[in-house]
Amino acid sequence: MESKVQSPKSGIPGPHLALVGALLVAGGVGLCSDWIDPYHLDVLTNIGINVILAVSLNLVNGHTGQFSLGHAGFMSVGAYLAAAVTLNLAPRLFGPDGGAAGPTALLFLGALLAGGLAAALAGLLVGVPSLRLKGDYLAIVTLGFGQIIVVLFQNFEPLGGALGLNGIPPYTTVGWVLAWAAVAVFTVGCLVRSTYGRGFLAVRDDEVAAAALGLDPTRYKTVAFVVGAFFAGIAGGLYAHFRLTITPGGFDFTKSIEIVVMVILGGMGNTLGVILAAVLLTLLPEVLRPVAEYRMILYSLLLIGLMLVRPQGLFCFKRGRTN
Amino acid sequence: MQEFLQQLVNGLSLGAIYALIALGYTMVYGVLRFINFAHSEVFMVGAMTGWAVGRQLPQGTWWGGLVVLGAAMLVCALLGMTIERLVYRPLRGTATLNVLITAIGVSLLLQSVFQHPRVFGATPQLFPPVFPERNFALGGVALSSNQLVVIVVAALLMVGLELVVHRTRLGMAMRAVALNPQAAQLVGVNINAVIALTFALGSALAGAGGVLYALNYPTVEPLMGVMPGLKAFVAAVLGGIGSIPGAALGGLILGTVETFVGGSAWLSTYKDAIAFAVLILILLCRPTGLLGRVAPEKV
Amino acid sequence: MLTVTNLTVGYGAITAVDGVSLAVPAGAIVTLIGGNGAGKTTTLRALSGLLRARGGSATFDGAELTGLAPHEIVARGLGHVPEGRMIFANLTVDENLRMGAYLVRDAAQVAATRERVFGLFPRLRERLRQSAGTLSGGEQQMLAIGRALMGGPKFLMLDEPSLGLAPQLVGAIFEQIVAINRSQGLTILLVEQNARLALEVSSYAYVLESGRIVMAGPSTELRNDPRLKSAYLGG
Amino acid sequence: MPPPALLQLDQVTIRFGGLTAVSAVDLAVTEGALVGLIGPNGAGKTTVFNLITGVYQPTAGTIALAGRPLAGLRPHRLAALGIARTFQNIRLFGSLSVLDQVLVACNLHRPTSPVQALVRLGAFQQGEAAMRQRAEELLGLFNLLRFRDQPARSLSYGDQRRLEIVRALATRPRLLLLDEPAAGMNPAEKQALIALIRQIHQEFKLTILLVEHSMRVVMGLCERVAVLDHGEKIAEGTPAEIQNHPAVIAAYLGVDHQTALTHH
Repeated sequence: MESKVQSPKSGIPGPHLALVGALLVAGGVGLCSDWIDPYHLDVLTNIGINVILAVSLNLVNGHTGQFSLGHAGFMSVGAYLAAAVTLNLAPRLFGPDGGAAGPTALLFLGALLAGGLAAALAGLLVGVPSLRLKGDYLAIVTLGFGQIIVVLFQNFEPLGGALGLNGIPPYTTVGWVLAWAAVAVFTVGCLVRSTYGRGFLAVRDDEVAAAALGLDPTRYKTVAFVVGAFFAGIAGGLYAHFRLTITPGGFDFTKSIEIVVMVILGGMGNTLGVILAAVLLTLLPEVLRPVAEYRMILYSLLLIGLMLVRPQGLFCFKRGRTN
Repeated sequence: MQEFLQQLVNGLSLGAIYALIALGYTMVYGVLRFINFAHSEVFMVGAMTGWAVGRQLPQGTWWGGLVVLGAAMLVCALLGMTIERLVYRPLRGTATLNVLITAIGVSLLLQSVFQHPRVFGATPQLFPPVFPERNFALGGVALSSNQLVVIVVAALLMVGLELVVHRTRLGMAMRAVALNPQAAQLVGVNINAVIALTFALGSALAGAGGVLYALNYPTVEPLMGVMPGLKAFVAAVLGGIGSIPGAALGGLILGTVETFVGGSAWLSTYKDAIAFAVLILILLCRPTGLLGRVAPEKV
Repeated sequence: MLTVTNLTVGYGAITAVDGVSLAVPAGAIVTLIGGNGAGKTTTLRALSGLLRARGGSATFDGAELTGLAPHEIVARGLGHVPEGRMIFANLTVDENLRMGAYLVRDAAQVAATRERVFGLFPRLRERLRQSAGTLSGGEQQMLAIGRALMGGPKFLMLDEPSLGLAPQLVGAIFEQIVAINRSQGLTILLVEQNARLALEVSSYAYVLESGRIVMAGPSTELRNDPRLKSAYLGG
Repeated sequence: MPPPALLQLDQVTIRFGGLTAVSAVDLAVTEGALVGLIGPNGAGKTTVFNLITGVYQPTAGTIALAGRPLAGLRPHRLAALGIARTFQNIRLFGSLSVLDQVLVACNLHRPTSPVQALVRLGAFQQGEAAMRQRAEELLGLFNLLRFRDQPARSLSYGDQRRLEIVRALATRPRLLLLDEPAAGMNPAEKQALIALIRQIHQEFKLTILLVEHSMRVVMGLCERVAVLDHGEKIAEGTPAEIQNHPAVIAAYLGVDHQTALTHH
């Protein structure tokens, strides 16, 4: 059989080319950022962070079919750790007036990775015991862990307690955020689009049948959970160095719900749809800003309306209604 | 010992409120298999109704208190039925996650409507002392009349619910719908009516819970439902979601544990985390909650 | 008694039942046979209101059924023993039977029907206090039929009563189905995969394939039809 | 001397709560055999399958594959040891295409790590291509290749059943467990299924254990038949022996079992 239809098999694989392209675009936008309206930059940064959050949660909730309600908890771990790293190291390394672009970028990358890894570790600690629960029970346990993490930060004075951390250096730029969003999309896409990765879908569709074919459901779920938590942590780090101040309350279950809404609205397991939903749901409050008094009322009405009209997700055109 | 008994009484009165709210979660879950996240806002509306009606009445009378309670239950029953009719019924049969998101939407809607300055606004308001206030001392344990009202009303309502579910035709229909909605329809149960009444019952209990909660923590505000609602939900899962005695038990356990933790000097700041920690521990040992049914998966 | 004209039912993009027309005269046993996925169950579910028809009509005793809710259809005397039995597993046998009489307000009538059901299936009386989920497959089937009879139907739809039963029990259940029809004059629409058995007990049969009626006729004639023989009766 | 048993069940018992679903069952399946397991509904046939595949762990007794005890091993480990199965109710993956169903199963003997899936070096690409080829070959063998990219649920019922068998074969099993493969098939389809199972048995040199209700299929295929009733094994022997076994007739076939047989 001719393999014309398939992506080129030789040389650099297609997804990698796409990633390099996306990173170049991110760099380009970063370089041009001086000419972009600061308000638009803010919105774009917000969109990028939400895309990372939504795409990574989609790996857990969409592709693997586990219902996690604790994504904001993992985000907070990344945010706090990354912020703690830069807050403690930046003044020592670069003195009070900040350093040159190169070294600060390295420090920031290190801080983000530290945050991401810490979140991944938290994901592993939460995931291993709780992933044997199913459906609503898993949802409530992840929600519980998310709340516990928030309370722990509230009570941990070295990280600011209930007041949170202030004066975080403003390292996050649009270029950073878009680059990480590209990496998150690439990682999730590559994981799922391989023979290994179809296992995520198989585990979601029928755990018993998947196990009977030699796939270890627990392992798949854990991988999804850990990778998802890692990117939530990265998003948290970016968020901290964008907002410059973080409090435990900002990562409570309302935030988790916000991310879950993006995933469901985009159509579970549909990466492109989830990205679009993240963009839309970030823009929506901005568009509604002129009617600030009615903003939340309209937002919730829209949410209900969308679910009534398009229950399969806003951007899912292939499949009909499930169940 | 006295300290212990005092905390136990406080814990039971808090737990009774959690139990009342948890019953609504568990009943809706039982018949529809979904978590009605808007339930905590129904609770809030109950408290708000109590506040609005209570201000118009003379304070400190038994009849006034009962009118407030009845009004809150009635308004909430109607609200619950309206939400079900307008939002959940059209979604019946679609994936539970969609219904869940819609429930979150309804929850946000109620919160933001009440946060609007023309409706209520964001500032907390004092809840009027509608019941007579008296303090009883039982062997050194202080018991306020409000606590007594909470415990007595909650107990009566729970016993009443148990009777409805096990002794009436409606209750039998509710159980049949919970077990197998299609089969229930095939024996002639009007499933829409049963589901609407389930929402009405559950919401009325939440309304009563709202008034009782506001009596003891005497302020009301639009976001007041979030935390008690979440904890009541935890209580429902703890007891085994879908199980009515489970919800009552879960609520009492959670209220008691929380009060004891809140009363200890070291742990009080971890109060909100402890509720979840208890839940997680219990679920890890008994994945379907305390009184939930353990069904071996059909393969 | 029941007349179905051009009934069409679908889920999403799939049309499961495509213009089915059939008639069941009062007092008869009519059977609907066909392979898996032919649309037999879908037809029954549309008739009892569990599924909404896309088009066509169904009249029962002259009154239109489409558009009615399942409980209204049951109230008109149309009983349905669904595929997979769907008994209330956590309720006792007794409670299941009482649920069956949900719409019957007359206590004396309920008691009389109950005795008739016990007459047909004495086993149910022995198991009265037992949780229905612990019954054997055959007993569950008896309970499902008994529960439908408790509503006092004029017309009974049976979906695959032989499914998953030991050969020995299949015969027994079918004998009772014939008995219900003979002694109580109950009209029956029977959906069956076991075509040979279905043709034995019925007077008229329809063959369904991919959602359409491909053959119809008196059961005695269909039994000898060569096409049917090769596809459903095993030569 | 008889060849050693590939699968050996020794006094296997399982209780759920107070209910004993399978009680002290002994069963030996020799390498290369085709054995049937019959019995009335609720007799414990599927539970035996679930015990062999690790879905349940026995309350008492031991199960061994080629002499190796299987206690405590979870289903995916048993699949790796060479036990594959199909299910009573078809359990295909709803969102995967026909080819993907088989690919997922092929992955068993070439477990890629998440890191490899990300880096995608040359060897990984070659491996993917090789697996794809194998999956296509298998589908071709069973005349399912034309559905390659369709979602599995768009297939006809009979094709879905066959796809489930292909998927099980893709794990390269030594022992194949088929749970009511003929359920819901008409006589013509049953005839084709018998031929298919025979073909698999010979071409893949497999040992097959089969749960079935259709006496036609069991009697037409199996070299030996074991009968379960109320969780206990009440008889075992050749099809002819079983048909005339008084306990089997009483419990399962019925006195007029000759007519019952023709009915099925």
